[in-house]
Amino acid sequence: MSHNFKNWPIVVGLTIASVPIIFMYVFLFVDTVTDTLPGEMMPNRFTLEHWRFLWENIEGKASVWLAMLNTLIFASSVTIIVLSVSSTASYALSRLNIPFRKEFLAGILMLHAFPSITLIIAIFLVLQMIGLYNTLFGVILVKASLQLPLGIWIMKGFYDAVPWEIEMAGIQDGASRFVVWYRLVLPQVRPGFLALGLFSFLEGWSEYILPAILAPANEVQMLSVYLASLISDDQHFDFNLFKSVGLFYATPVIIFYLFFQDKLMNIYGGGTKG
Amino acid sequence: MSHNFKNWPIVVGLTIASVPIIFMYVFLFVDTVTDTLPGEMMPNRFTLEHWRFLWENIEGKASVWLAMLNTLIFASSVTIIVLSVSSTASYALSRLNIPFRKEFLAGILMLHAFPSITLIIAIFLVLQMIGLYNTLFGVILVKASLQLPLGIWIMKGFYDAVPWEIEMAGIQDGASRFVVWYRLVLPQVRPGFLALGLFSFLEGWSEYILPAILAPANEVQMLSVYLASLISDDQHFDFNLFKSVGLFYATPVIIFYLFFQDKLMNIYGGGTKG
Amino acid sequence: MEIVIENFTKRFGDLTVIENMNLIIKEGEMLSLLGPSGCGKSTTLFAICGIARMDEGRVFFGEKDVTHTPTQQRNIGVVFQSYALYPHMTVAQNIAFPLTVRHESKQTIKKEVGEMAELVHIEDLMDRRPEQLSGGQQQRVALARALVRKPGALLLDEPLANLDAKLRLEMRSEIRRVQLETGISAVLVTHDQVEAMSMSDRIAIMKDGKILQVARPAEMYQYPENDFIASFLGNPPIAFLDGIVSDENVVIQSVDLKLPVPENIEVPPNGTSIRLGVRPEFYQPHHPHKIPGTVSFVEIQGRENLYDINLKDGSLLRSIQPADVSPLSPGTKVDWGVQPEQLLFFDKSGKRL
Amino acid sequence: MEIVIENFTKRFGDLTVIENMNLIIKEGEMLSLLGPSGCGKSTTLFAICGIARMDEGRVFFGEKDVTHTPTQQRNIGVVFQSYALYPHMTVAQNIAFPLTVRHESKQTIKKEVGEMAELVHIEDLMDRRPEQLSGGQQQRVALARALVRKPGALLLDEPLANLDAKLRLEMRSEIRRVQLETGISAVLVTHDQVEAMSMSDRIAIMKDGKILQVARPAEMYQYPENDFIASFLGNPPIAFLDGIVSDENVVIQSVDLKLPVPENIEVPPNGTSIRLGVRPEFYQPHHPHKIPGTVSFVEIQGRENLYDINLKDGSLLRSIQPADVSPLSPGTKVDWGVQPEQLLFFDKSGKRL
Repeated sequence: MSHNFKNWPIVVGLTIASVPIIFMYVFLFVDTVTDTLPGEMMPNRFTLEHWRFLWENIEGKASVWLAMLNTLIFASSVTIIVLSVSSTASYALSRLNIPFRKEFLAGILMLHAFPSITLIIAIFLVLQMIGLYNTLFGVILVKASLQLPLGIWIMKGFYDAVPWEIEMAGIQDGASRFVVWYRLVLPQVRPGFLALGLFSFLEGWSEYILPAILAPANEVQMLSVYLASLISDDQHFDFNLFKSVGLFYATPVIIFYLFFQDKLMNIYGGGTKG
Repeated sequence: MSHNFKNWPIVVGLTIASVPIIFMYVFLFVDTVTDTLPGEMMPNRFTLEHWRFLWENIEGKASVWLAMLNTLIFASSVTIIVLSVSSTASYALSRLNIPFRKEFLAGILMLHAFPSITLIIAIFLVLQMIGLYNTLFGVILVKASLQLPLGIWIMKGFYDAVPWEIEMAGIQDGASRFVVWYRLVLPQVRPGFLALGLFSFLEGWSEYILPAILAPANEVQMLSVYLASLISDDQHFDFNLFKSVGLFYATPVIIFYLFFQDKLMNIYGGGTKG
Repeated sequence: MEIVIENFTKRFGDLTVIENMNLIIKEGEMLSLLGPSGCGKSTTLFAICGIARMDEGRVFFGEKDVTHTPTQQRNIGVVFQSYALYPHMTVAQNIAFPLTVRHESKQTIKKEVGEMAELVHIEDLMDRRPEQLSGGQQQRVALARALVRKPGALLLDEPLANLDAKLRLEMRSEIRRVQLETGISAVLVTHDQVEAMSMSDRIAIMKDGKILQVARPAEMYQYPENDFIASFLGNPPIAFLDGIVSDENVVIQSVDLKLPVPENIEVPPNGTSIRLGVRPEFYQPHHPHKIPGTVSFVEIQGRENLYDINLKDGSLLRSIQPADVSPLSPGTKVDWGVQPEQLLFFDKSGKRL
Repeated sequence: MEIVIENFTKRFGDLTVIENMNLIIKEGEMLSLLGPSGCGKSTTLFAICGIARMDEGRVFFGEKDVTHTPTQQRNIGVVFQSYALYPHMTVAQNIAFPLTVRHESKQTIKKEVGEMAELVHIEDLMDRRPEQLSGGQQQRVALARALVRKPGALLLDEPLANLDAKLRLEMRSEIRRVQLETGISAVLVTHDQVEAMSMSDRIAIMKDGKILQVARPAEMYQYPENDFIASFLGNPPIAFLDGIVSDENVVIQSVDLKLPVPENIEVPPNGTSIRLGVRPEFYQPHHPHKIPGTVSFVEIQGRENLYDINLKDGSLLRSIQPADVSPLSPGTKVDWGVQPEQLLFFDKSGKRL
């Protein structure tokens, strides 16, 4: 049908919109490996000084590698919890006649979009009371429970797309409910499972507010907090260092995306394209 | 098929999981209209003192009503921009054979999940350079562009679900491409359009980081920033006042959700249930 | 295995879908449950295999009461309308699944799967995935998977609904062949009378959750118990004329026709309303009792021509005749007739006399 | 309006879907494009209405070259396979849409929509929405919408594919009636030979992007130009036997049969391979040249019985015979025959002699 429509204006428009963003990232990278004299636009020399945080600790701060390890533990644990809970809970929600199912689903949705800032103070108090303040474990629990509603919704979409008859055929073939789920249904929601896993990991990796408020101490600090603490440190604010750390922090995400973008897109297909 | 499965354990489990949350909100509300002596658990008297911010300004801060107005303008403008751009752009993406379409869609998705904290410093500089720092207009533009990728993806899901033949029938009936879009296709993605509108509004209403960094001044302050500034004010921290403002801020969201949850659910259906 | 359904009642909420049904599927026979959609035929099927619960009544497999036996232990093979193949498994894995669930040995599985594949002629497809198969091949795989456990009975839920016309013809005889070769009792659910008539030993015709008649196909076509059955069976369908009994004759005023009541029918009292069923093969040029009309539509079917004839009161009769080099064209006046012995006589309530 | 397609070629990338096709749809006739899926029949339809671009060739509506006229200005009514009704509009609004797009006056619209509704018998449904309609009713609405602009031609893309068997029968004659009443030229795309044969004035049978034969239905059934056409038309389908010419006879060794070549066929030289097409109605008990076999499957169709007969070399012949109270059962040996004058003779390449 393409000859009913001229599409070059759209291509031009989209290109114009995307170019500045790519440009910005290129500049960001160039800035981290060069020095620029104050008041000038163009860099005047190449340097690796802004990446020194990789091999030495910055005064008053923990090692960036510890922060990276913490972030890794945080993102992985959140992913594991979200995957295991939502792959089972959403199957129940998709398939069983639970009373108040509809209300429960609505509730899940509400929780997801609830402004987290109003929740956070209550969470802060609870964590302090049960002694999980400033621990990775506490902030992992909180992040996982905030991620769960979306995870359950996404997985439910994928489960809903699995035909009812396949499960009945499994039962008919003599398999128990558990075997049906594990061997017949789960393989078919694999695209959703993988996408949700990636998504949760990236969400965990990018999280800032929760660790900033609930686990600010040096030994449990995550990369996002580490990065932000560079700004708040007014006396020694090094703008190029900040950019380098930012790039260091963002690189795994970019790589992840480039590799797994097709899997992530499954989430937006909600199972229909899975 | 329900008799193949006992579902009471699930009901019990879900109830146990939800009760604390409801409980927490009830307590939150009770706290805002009572006083509790230090060290005690139970409130001892009813008071409206914590809600005084509604009729008098708190020292050093703008009126809460001005903050509310700002939040309203912010959320509405973001909604309008997101709706108008994504309803047109995603139609083009869904229907036309644009070169690099797949790459562009992947790019959009990448933008959406990119850790915003690494972006924000660049945005900060740009806004300051073009004089939009500390203006509502600037922060609206930024929020809208960050929301757009998701909006385009969601609307594309709805457009994809409209059968190709309906458009061909419209063309066949003598209608121009524009009339086909406006009179035949748009009415069918209405559920998605409404849901995206609600979603954008609520997202705008809840946004904290962007206004906090890009528009912190009193006269453009939004409710989330207003609320957060209550904590950071170490000298006069009034915990009950904080809770009341929090509730004031959250109430419209809760009401919105209760009224429109079914429409919002359409987003997760991605058009298939629309 | 003989299957006996006794006083089966099924309700969905307030709605009673099936009321007090009794049915016996004999050892080794293929029985069709035939009826329009919503008549409860699939519900009956699912009650037999245990997917749907029975609100009242019992099911026996042979002597054994299985009313409360879980689906998994009933050992019934089911072919679902969508085939419900497991998309992530190969054909061989699909067929083997019921056996692997039972933890049979590898040799046994391989042997049984091989035998089944041979039975349904899919030896060459064993490593393919379901999406690489045509509809007919998927059907065969589903059949093999249903039969690999050597079930007591085979249930088929609209097995041909998703196939195109050519494949439907082929699979009709294939399914029947497999059923006859294995000698298994089978229940076929369908809304297509051609399928039911051509594939089964007996047909149970259903309407609104009740079984109206159980009979062999040819018998049901020739001696339908009521006008609903008469109109449901036969392609092209039967047409009806309304008349009144008058002195051993049926008078159809609208078309000025007076027909003697055949001898084998007891003549109802004068004034009784009668419905005459006229099948297209029995409204022919050379028959004696003429009913004139005008050709309104001609369907050329190659071997035969089907004529729609408008009568003067606006009602319609159909006539099917051997193909002719120059078929009549619409608008032609014809004077074709019927023979009372070939017609079906129904009373006011629809019951055949 | 007469439609002329001249040297039409269509490619998708490297794949040539249709090559150099020529076709004329005469004023007022209904022409069927019949063929298996993927033969290019829908592509041809979409080229006529302008949705698909032609890579080469031209389309004329009467005298006018419309090859480069936009779809909107061609004024062609199309009924899509899915009907493509606008789900958010009522039936009346659906039918009125082509007129409102033209900014006709309210009175005109009301009048025209009313006339159309009357033509297709949906006067009572005007305020309903598409999802409240049955398949047949949706079909009628789509037909009314396609015709309301008084288009020059009507194109139907598999219009009956989404209907069940009963409705298909009804809509077949309804569509034909509407086409005859309006006298509009129409093109019907279908893969169902029964539809094509029963609805159209002429059939153009297609395979792999080429038109094999254009003829009237009865003519095409009796005189197919090749064996593909012979096997595509006819239900139950034709069966084939392979033989060799020997002294004015065709010898089919596998079943020990020697048939004289009929007089109207020029006898090919000795040793030539010949394919014999045997239609089920021409393999009958009373025919002289016997081909013995065993009944392998009996389809009871009420009015008639269809027998599948396995010959001794494993090949299959079909025979259709009038219904009998006691049909033969599978396994019975039969000695039925054919008459050479009724058979179709094809040469090695499949061309009819």
